[in-house]
Amino acid sequence: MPDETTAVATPPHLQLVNVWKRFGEAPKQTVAVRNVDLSIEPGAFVTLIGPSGCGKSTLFSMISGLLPPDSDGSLLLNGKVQQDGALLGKIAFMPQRDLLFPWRTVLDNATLALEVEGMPRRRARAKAEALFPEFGLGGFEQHYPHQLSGGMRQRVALMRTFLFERDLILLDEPFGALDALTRSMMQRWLLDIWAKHRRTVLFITHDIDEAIFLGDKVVVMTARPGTIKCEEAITLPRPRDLGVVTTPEFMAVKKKLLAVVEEESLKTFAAASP
Amino acid sequence: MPDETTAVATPPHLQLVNVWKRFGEAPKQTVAVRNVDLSIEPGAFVTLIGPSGCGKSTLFSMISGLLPPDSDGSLLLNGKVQQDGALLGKIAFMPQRDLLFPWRTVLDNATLALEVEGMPRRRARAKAEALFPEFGLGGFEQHYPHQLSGGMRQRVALMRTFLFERDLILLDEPFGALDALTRSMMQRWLLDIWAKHRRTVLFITHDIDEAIFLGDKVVVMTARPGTIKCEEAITLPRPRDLGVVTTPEFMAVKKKLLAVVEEESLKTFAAASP
Amino acid sequence: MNARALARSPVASVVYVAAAWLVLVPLFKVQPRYLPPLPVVLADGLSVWPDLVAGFWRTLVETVLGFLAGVVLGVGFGIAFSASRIMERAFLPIFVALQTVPVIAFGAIVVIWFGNTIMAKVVIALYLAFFPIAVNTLRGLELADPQRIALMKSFGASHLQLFLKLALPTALPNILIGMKLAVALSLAGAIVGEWFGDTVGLGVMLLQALYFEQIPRVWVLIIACGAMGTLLYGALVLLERRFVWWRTD
Amino acid sequence: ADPVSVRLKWVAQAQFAGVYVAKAKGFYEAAGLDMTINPGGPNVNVETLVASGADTFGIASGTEGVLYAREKKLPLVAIGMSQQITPFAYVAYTESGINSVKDFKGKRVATWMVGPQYTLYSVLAAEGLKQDEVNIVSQPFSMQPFIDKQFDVATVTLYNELNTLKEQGITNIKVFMPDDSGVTTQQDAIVTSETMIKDKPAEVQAFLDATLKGWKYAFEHKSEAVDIVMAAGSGLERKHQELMLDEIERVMTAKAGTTEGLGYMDMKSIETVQADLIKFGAMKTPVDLKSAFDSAFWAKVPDADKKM
Amino acid sequence: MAYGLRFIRSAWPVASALALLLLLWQFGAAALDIPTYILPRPAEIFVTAIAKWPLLGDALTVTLIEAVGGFLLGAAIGIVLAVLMILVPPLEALLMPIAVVINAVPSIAFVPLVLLWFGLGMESKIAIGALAVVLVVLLNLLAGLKRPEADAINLMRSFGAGRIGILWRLQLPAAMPGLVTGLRVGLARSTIAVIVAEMMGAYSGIGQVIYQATGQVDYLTVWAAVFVASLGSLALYGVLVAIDRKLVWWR
Ligand SMILES: Nc1ncnc2c1ncn2[C@@H]1O[C@H](COP(=O)(O)OP(=O)(O)OP(=O)(O)O)[C@@H](O)[C@H]1O
Ligand SMILES: Nc1ncnc2c1ncn2[C@@H]1O[C@H](COP(=O)(O)OP(=O)(O)OP(=O)(O)O)[C@@H](O)[C@H]1O
Ligand SMILES: Cc1ncc(C[n+]2csc(CCO)c2C)c(N)n1
Ligand SMILES: [Mg+2]
Ligand SMILES: [Mg+2]
Repeated sequence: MPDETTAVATPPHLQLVNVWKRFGEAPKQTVAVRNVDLSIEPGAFVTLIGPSGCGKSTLFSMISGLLPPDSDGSLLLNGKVQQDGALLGKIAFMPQRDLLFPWRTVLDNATLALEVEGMPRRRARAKAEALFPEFGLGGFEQHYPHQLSGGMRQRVALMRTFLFERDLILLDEPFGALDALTRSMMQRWLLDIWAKHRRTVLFITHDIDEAIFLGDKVVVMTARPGTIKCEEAITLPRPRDLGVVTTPEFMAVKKKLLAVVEEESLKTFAAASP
Repeated sequence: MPDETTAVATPPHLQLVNVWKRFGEAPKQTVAVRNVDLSIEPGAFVTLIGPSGCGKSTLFSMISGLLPPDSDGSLLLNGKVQQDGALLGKIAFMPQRDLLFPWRTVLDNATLALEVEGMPRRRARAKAEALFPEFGLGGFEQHYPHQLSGGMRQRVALMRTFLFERDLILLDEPFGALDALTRSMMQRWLLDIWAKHRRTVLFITHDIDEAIFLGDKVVVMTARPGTIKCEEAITLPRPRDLGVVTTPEFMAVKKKLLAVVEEESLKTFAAASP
Repeated sequence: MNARALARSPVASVVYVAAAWLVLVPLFKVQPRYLPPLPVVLADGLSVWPDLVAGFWRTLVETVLGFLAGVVLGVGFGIAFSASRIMERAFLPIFVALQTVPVIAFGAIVVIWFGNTIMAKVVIALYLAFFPIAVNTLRGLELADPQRIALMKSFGASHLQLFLKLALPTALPNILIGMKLAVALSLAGAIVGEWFGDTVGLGVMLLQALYFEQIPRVWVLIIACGAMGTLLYGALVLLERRFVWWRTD
Repeated sequence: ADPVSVRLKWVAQAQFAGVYVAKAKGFYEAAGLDMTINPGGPNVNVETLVASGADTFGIASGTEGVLYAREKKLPLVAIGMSQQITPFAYVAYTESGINSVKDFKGKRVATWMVGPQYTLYSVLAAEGLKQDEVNIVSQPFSMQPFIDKQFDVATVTLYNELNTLKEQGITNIKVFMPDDSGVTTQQDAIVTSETMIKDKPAEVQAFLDATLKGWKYAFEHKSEAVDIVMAAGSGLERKHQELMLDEIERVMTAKAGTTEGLGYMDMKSIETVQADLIKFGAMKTPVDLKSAFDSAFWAKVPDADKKM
Repeated sequence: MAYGLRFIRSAWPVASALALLLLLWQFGAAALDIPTYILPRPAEIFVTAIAKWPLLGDALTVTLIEAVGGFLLGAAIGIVLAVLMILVPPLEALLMPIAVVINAVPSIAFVPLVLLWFGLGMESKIAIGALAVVLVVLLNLLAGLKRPEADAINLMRSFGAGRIGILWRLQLPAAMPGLVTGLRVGLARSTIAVIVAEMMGAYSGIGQVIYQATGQVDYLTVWAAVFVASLGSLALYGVLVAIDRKLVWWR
């Protein structure tokens, strides 16, 4: 597969070739990610699902450059092999836990990435303030994280990621703590942004509906040690609205994916050892 | 309404009368919960939904005795008014953040509540170990929390709550970080347990399907300042299986609740002030 | 790879310093009274080797006893302070003030009470050691996450359980910092304690070296004190690596 | 026998050779004393420890120290004085142009501000200088500031600092002795408490007998005495101790030390010192010298034990 | 006015505890008939402190200047070292053992050397005060800087933050409580180190007063000096606590 890159005119935005990740030493070793091959085209919206603990977050850590993949495989960005850590600062990454800083106000948490980039504080704040109503956080600019609800914290983390404008965005269950409607509002808002800017998005979710509704392609991972079980292209027309959920195409894809995921999830519960 | 309590034979398991919670001082005050009246019958499975930040977790903190309600209202357990903190130790409470202790292994995190109760460590461990496969955590007994995925941590927190056997169980988005199938397995497992032991369950979720599938009654909260918007009794026959989701009754309830929740969620995004 | 690890080990730093001392002192012709050449210092150390060994052991015993007593007392006060704000407000400032009272001021009383016994040294080592432990224990206990406290309370945890299962593990990393500071102070306490009329110990030798202006001997004793302090510190680090590896978030 | 102890004013060294010898040669034991020798140090105050009963006997600072203690109501009694001439002296570099105490005028003169400063004041007064004509500063334990010429004049003890200077190769110095200006302050007082004198005079007598006998033996067997001292202290330098013992012998056997015997108390010099201390404001009221300095025990020490 | 009230509210526990201890001491000493030369009574000490105020006040000024100077210098060095060690990990491996060795040697052992190197004036006291502070601050700050969990550091890295960015925006704020603890302990240590150094050689200062008075069996003056020094360091501590409130504001 690596030789593909030389053949095509525009290389995939992101390419994973035989990526592995093992934790710990031999007798107590956990293989988190195994033999992952994946290509993501520029501007694509790819969603990733898989059973809990299958290695999705680990995969993201490797893509964002935080965790070196084991030496077996490699990671390519725009066709170029990336050395350890080379991807830091090139990808907007939202981790699964919100990781807000307790000593910063909500506003200053949101501008964190901008500050790191060197934007003057004044400008960063102005830029962030404009987004607060859109994220349903109007009026909470000067609160501290411990004064927010779980869902509100998650929205602050998402805002922080969005203010860090990068071509490739990794979102790890960004809507996990949101109620159905806030969630669907955020989904539509995300699709709007994406349609406007055409950034490449990789999106982890545990909600199959969400995965289908948002994605150009749904990637399903197997139970741990996680690898790619299958990829499903979603051809539903865009722009999509909530009604799409009840269309027969949607139902068909959902059924298919449900079956695959169920098979994998059950493995987790078959008295497994790490 | 308080006079009801004297009239009925068996009082409600839990009753909230004009419960309020305000944070901070006058000019920057956030009213989190406002005028909540709620009765929960013994053995009922009540689910609670509402927009993000509407005060659900705050309500739980008050019920579990961690946060005193403002002096306007009162909290009754089995018909008896509960003074501040009197409920501590009487209710099994699972908070929204997993709050695992980093210095304890997964197994020892699970047995925490049992240890607090004074159960000998050996017995507590034996009891917990038996549950690990059921929770899809087999083989992870001796891992530490930082070695787990988000969903696995949540399952440990849930296990910890379940081992603390109390008549009233409060679960704050217990399945928020689980993939669809793990989630549905855990749901069915929860219903089984509940059917067997008939404990009273109060369950926060942001998933309307989940709320309907599990509940005897779905309580919907308004946007902040949160109060009860409406209560919807769910008369779907039990035991329920996944198929119930496609029945017309289910669909009808869902439609109704969606409309209500949507109305409230939108309020959050109308340039609000705290 | 192993060579690299060795090059970064604590032993290596000591070797670097020794090498620098060996080379730089003759190179810059540093006057011996500012810093004598290393071989001179080593030779002087060898010339009093038996006394040095005997002194080392005696001082080590005093230090360890005083340190352990300081840990007990310091952790005890740290706990009392965190349990009661009034206690903290009332007594912590007094302890701070006590830190300024030179041992010399009450040394006479200590000697009158304990004579030339090992207890006199232990009491003085304890007096110096307990303060950093108390402050760090207090700070560590305050770090316990309110939400975790709430969780424990919801399980009906008693104050004791809250303390043992949550507050103490949260505070342990900080307590260890306090202990690492205190171990050096209890060594200082033992040394000064020996100045109140003892006959054996590094402190006695140090006093004599100071009085007789034997600069190489002063350096011998500085090295001996440093070695003992580092030994004790290293033991604490091992303890920490083994038992207190977590971070409190 | 009751256990008793003697507290020294400093760490083990030849300054106290007599005490160590008396112990090592069994003189104390023979006198029925179960003796422990407790060394001192910069933080230890012999007067307090002996007055409080923590130690039975002591080799305390000297004339001034005993006077201060009595003025502060410490029940302390001197029963002998080790050093017969002032053991302090003043040193200046030969090239400094200071040829007599009179030349201290306008110079930076360092001395120990723990008592010996009054000896300096007396010397200055005896030479007709006023205190404020001289810039007097506190001298640390170290001679280094003097070596670095931070002071023009420094104070030394004849038995220690002077030797230290010599050992460091500093020979271009002049030494000014207080006794040459007619100022004598005896040092290293042998003390005990009023209680002991009242309750156990026999033990006090035994102690003084054995101690002076120890000194006599030490001066007669210097090499053995140094051996005994070396064994008592850790890491001492033999050469330095030998020099110290020589000097100590000189100041202990000077003047009445030979004519009257070791440990003689020179009441006249004591009276002068007290008068000077009152003059300089160091003491407010004179103390009863008869009860502070009790020569009765010394008088009963057999000549064989105290006369060289 | 509001500030005065707050001060009174936070000061009354110390004041009453202090009063209680002093009363206990005063009457305990009287009851046990402890002579003045062993342990004077607080009232006598107080009277002496006032009577000798011209002397003690001057000495205290000198000592406090040296203590604060040493404290500031030591804290600055400690902070810079901790930051350097975090930025350049090999430096930590190299310097930490040396720092530990130096810290293990009682400051008193360095006093003669420092007097030799820096003379009898203020410089040597400031140096010894700084030495007493450096490691406390270094150790506490370093531990604080290492407190943030790997996930939070990773987040910053994913934003492209370098070591400095992570240090400034994540590690330093997280280390504030640790730093403050270090400063608290360090302040007490610098004061005592300065006093001890003054005892062993100085032209003025509380340590000299104590040293000279001890030599003259004048325990009342010794204790009066100790008392005045403690009040002085208590005042410094008060300032530090106020700073602490500003540095760790988010709790
Ligand atoms: N530091 C670590 N040490 C050991 N094992 C680890 C570590 N980090 C992750 N793992 C293991 O790797 C596996 C995959 O974890 P990961 O967080 O990637 O799962 P996930 O797919 O994101 O799950 P979830 O949906 O529950 O968040 C898990 O089994 C976990 O136990
Ligand atoms: N300590 C606090 N101080 C100030 N405001 C607070 C505090 N705790 C909660 N709040 C506010 O109370 C409101 C309700 O919070 P709560 O956590 O109960 O929401 P929730 O319904 O659980 O939301 P989610 O579904 O997002 O978890 C929020 O607006 C929050 O900002
Ligand atoms: C800090 C200090 N003070 C005094 C002396 C000198 N000294 C030693 S013993 C003694 C008492 C009189 O015999 C004196 C003054 C010193 N070396 N260092
Ligand atoms: Mg994950
Ligand atoms: Mg919540």
